[in-house]
Amino acid sequence: MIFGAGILKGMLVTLRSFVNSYFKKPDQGGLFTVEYPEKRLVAKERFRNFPFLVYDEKPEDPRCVACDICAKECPPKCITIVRDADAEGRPLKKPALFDIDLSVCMNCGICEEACPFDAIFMDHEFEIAGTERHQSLLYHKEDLLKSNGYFRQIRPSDAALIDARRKEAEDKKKAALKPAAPPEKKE
Amino acid sequence: MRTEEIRDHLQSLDSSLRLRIVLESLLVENPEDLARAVRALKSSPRLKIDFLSSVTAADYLDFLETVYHFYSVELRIGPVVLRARTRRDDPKIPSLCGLFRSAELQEREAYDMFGIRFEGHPDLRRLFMWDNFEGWPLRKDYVQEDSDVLESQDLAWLEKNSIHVSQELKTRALDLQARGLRADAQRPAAEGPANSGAP
Amino acid sequence: METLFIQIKTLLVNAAALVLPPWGVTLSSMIISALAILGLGPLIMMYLTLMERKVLARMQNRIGPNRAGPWGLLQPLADGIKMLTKEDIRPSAADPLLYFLAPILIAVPALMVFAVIPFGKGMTAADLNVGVLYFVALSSTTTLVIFMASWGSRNKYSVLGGMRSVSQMISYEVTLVISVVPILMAAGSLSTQTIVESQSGRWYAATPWGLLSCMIFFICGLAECNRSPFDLPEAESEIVAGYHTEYSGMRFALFYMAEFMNVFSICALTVTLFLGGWQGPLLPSWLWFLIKTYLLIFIVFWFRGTLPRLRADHLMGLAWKFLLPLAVMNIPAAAMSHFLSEPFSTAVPLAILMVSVAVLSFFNKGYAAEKRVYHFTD
Amino acid sequence: MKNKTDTPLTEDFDTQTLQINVGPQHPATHGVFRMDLTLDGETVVRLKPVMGYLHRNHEQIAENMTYAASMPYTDRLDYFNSMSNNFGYALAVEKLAGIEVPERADYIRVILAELTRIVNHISVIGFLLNDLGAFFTPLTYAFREREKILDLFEEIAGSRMMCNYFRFGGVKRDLPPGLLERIRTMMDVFPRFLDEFEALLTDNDILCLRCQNVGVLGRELALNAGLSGPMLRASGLGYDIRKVDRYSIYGRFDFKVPVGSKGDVYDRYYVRVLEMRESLKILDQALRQIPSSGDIISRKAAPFLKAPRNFKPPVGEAYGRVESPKGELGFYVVSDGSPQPWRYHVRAPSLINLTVLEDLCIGHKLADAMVILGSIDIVLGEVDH
Amino acid sequence: MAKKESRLGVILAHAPNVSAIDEGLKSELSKKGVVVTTLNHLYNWGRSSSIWPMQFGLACCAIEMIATACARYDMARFGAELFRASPRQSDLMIVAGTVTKKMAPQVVRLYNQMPEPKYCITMGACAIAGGPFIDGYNVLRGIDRYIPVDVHLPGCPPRPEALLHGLMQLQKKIESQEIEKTAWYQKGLKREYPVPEFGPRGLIPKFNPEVWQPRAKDNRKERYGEPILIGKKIKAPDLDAETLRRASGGPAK
Repeated sequence: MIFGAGILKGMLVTLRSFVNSYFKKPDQGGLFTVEYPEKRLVAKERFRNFPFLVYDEKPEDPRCVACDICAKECPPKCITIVRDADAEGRPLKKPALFDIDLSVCMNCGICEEACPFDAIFMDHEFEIAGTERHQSLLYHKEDLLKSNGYFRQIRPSDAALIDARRKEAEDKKKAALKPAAPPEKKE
Repeated sequence: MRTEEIRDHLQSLDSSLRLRIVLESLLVENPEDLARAVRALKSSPRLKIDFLSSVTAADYLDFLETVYHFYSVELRIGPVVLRARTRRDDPKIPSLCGLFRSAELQEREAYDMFGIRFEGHPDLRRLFMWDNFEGWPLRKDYVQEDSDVLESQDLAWLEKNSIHVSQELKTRALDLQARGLRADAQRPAAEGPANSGAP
Repeated sequence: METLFIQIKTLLVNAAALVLPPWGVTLSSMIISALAILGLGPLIMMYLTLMERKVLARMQNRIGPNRAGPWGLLQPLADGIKMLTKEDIRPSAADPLLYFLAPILIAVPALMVFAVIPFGKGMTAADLNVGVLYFVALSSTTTLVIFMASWGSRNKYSVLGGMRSVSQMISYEVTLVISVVPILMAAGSLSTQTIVESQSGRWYAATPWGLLSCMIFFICGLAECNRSPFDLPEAESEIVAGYHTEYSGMRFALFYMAEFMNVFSICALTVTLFLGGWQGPLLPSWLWFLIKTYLLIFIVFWFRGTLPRLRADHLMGLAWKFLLPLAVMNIPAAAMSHFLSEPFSTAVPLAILMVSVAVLSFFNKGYAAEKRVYHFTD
Repeated sequence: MKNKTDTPLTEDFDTQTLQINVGPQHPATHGVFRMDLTLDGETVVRLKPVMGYLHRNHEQIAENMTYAASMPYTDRLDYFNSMSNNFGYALAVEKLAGIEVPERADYIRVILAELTRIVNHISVIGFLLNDLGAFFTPLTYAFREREKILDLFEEIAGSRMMCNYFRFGGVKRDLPPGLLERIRTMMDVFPRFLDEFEALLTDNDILCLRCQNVGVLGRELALNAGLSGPMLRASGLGYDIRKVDRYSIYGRFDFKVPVGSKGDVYDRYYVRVLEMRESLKILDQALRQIPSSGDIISRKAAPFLKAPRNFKPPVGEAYGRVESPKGELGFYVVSDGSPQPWRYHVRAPSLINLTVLEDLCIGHKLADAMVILGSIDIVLGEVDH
Repeated sequence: MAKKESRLGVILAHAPNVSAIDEGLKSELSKKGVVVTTLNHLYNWGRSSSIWPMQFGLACCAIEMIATACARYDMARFGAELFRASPRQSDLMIVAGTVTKKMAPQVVRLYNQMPEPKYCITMGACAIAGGPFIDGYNVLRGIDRYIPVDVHLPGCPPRPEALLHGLMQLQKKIESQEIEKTAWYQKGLKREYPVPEFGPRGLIPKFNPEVWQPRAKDNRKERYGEPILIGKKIKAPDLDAETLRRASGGPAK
């Protein structure tokens, strides 16, 4: 028979799901929808969208030392870094220009992996749709810099690890510096 | 089976085949013999090759090369790798379509990307690019266009559709035309992306 | 409550009688009914779209439209505004006359069939004595219009859709008509109002032949109004949007509207013919009618939410090789039940029908699903 | 229902064939695939696939990048199963550079690859039903389950679809704590869902009518045309690279390879359902066997995690293949000793599975052509690379 | 009220041609124009809460688009789940995925086939600017070279929530429009965009200068040129020599 048991069985499934959507909880077959602008899914800690730069105290003092490694490793080459220089033209260990072209970035997270200074991380922010692309999607240093506190907030366990590591390194450095006690180092 | 054994086995089946071992593969020295070599593989009772997995080509600057990966599904042997080399200026390789249908699309792909003509292929057209596309994009000397600079044919087209073009773009296009150049993609600047290529 | 709408109408007609001559009163009575239908049709359509979207959403574990107005109730209005303000494109290759006429012509019969639907006790706009025939006749014109639309748009997908629709509708038309015959025989009338009244004791769907008739009628009705699983003429995954591929804006909205009005009228007629129409205890008659109709409409949406589409040749096979002979066999079965007394009046038709189903199933074995055995290797 | 080829009416009437163009924008072509169809009535008499509408120059781009930088691009090949693609590429490069993979990393890889297989098969069935005309319901159910697995992926790798998680010699990071339990919970629920899904579909008469004996593919043709994966297995050949090559640690698991008998659309559908159940078995074993700690990347390759630019495999070539959910996914890499591969080629199962499309469709109705295409399971990113 | 109604009549009659409404009348209207505002509001509300996208996916992002329409994110809540297969019935084109040069003419054609008012969202980096595939010879660097785009939605691929956010941005944009000023009711406005043709190396023209102009300063290009190195490597690997070396057990290079 053509309209046989199989069809009825299938129709029961959809009917059950129709009824459940009114009476059951999401994990038991009820409505599965998360009503986005009002409710949100809990962000996963490792979620990566676009990169941002971390600074410790002041935005003028980012962790980034403009070493250009991330720019070189970036698969689609969406990062542009220009190293800052002091008044006499000697290069400083910080970026004068740090641009990320979000219209090219592929969210791969390789910059974060490659960065030896824990300066660049992947952000959770995804609401960046705009009506224009040439300006608003080219993120400059100012748009990218975010505090370590923010980083701790979005990725608590990673931040704890990194902070501990940095502290250890700093302590070591201090310990190494102390015996020699050199006067202020140049640069 | 090791590559040497396969070579000896094949040569015992068809003594006129000239095969040379390159890495773990067998180079068919005369590309004309390719189909014969494959037929020998197919008919060999010890190998029973019945599955052509991958057909691809590569550009080695002095010559073009096609690489074939064969398997035997029945005996679970593989891969048996064959390769054949051909001249760069007039690349010709016999097609394997008659023996393995799986070569159909892959040979078209290799033709599209490298311009190798597979002789005997029933429908050798470009697979991915459009028909009047020029050049073989995966060859190492392919130069692509600079897509931000208009050229004279673009100007003509825009004029035909009565689209306004700013003077700056126009002068640039006409300048290129006057110098007889195409708007090629820029080579990396002096500093270059740090991947500086082979020594 | 029972006579709410009738009273309103009487009130209006009486008011008209104060100022108008007798023929004017008749005319105004007709106009009032017509206006009610004209208002009702689009309203029904608009809320059916919302209902469909909501029901499907719920079946798919979603919420469905809920941002336009409370619970999304204004969604159809938003769609309407948008449709009205959309650009009206006429493809340059299209046949202007056919292209322009089709959407209008498709809406007309869809609205006109509402005239014979008994919405409640004494609530038929025009209680024609050939009501059922009128319905069948009008709904079959849709075929022509759809073909006009498809031919007029000069689009290959449209033509394919139009062809499918013609073949499908013609085959199902025959079966549809024949499946109604037993009811007409039992009721002895073509008037919808009479048919409903004759079911005061027992619904026709409660008899074996009536149930079968009802199922055949409903299935054919689905095929008539191109609903899933018979939505071949507009099969999205095959021929883009079928006959209305080239229509945009309000013209498309008219097709859309006609489809939903057809769904409503098919369900309404199924209720009228087989499910006792407006008959029911306690609640007012029109409410009963609406409840039954909307339950059937829910089933239509339920089908859409569950079933894949049939293929053209299966569709024809189903109609000609199975439903049609069955509908024909149903006529003698119904006659038997008329001439025999209990318990034979139930048993004999039942036996006839079961035998015919068995025989037909045997001849249509090819349509049955194969049982497959899968083995595993290492 | 046997597909009787109707005697053509062409002899008596002056009829014409109708040439239609399906795609590149068409709801049933799964992206931007195009079919050049000639119809006699509604029967397909000629079908020419046209592709390249998503030719994104994957190979050219990969030849200009470091080996590691291609990894995120492989995600975008077959964008349903980024993990399997990663797996194939990682295998090829590991072969090229002679890198071993630590045990825990191998288990993680297998777990993720099998999860990907489930994601892929469930979505494919959803899309197939969409082609059959079911209005999104099976697809929505499939995507509901897919979301649950994608949540796991996001937790592990940071992205829902483009995981970029495998590295040469291991994986990028260790699993977050508690993840294995969550996979376990998912696995406990999934069979119930699969039963429900099957109740909706497997016995559905319309589905059987539409799928059985449609697009029958014989063993010989399937083998000769280089088909692989569920397509090949539905045609009756139990060839599964996981069993044949026993790559990674697949040799350690006890699982079976489901084989179809007829090679029609229905078999292709059902083989996928069965494969999902087998994947669950592998997952179950892997979750029980996985070492609770250990390296996740080999010592030899660990330094390159931070500096992909220094990764220079020796001159040579390698061909790594895996059983991706679509079939045999192979990566052919030639190294010239520099950080970028000299030649990088993808043996895309979707592309090669399309070889037989015309053979399968001829003589069937237009509606069947869409279903057959749906059952082949192509992803345009991979077809066109 | 009667007066206002007649005003409404005037406005409707002239709405297609904005120039017919002079500034004075406009300011007068804005003072009195309750009806106009309501009409505007209604018009915008209707359009923004019933955006029917075209069922049109190009690549990876299309899967996220489908995910957005499915249960977890449910685009239907915004009245936007009716994916129409025919461009004639859709309002919104979501360019979800890489637009290749081979595909670009079709995309432009599809956009032309849509009836006004129509909108375009570029979803994902590839559709915006070519994204990760920007250097490919067959990849179009952004669909906005040929057609105007309303909302750019970066990400690779953007999360489904991001698409919903993009949709809300579009709704905001629609709600800020005024019926008298909307482009599609103005006379003589070109809203049909010429379809590019295939040339020997790419599309002709490379872009439509009326819609798009190259960036004045392109850091990426200045810094890296076109990071495509084909042709830069000058020495091919010598597999024969490598074979010999391996056979003889010689040292690796």
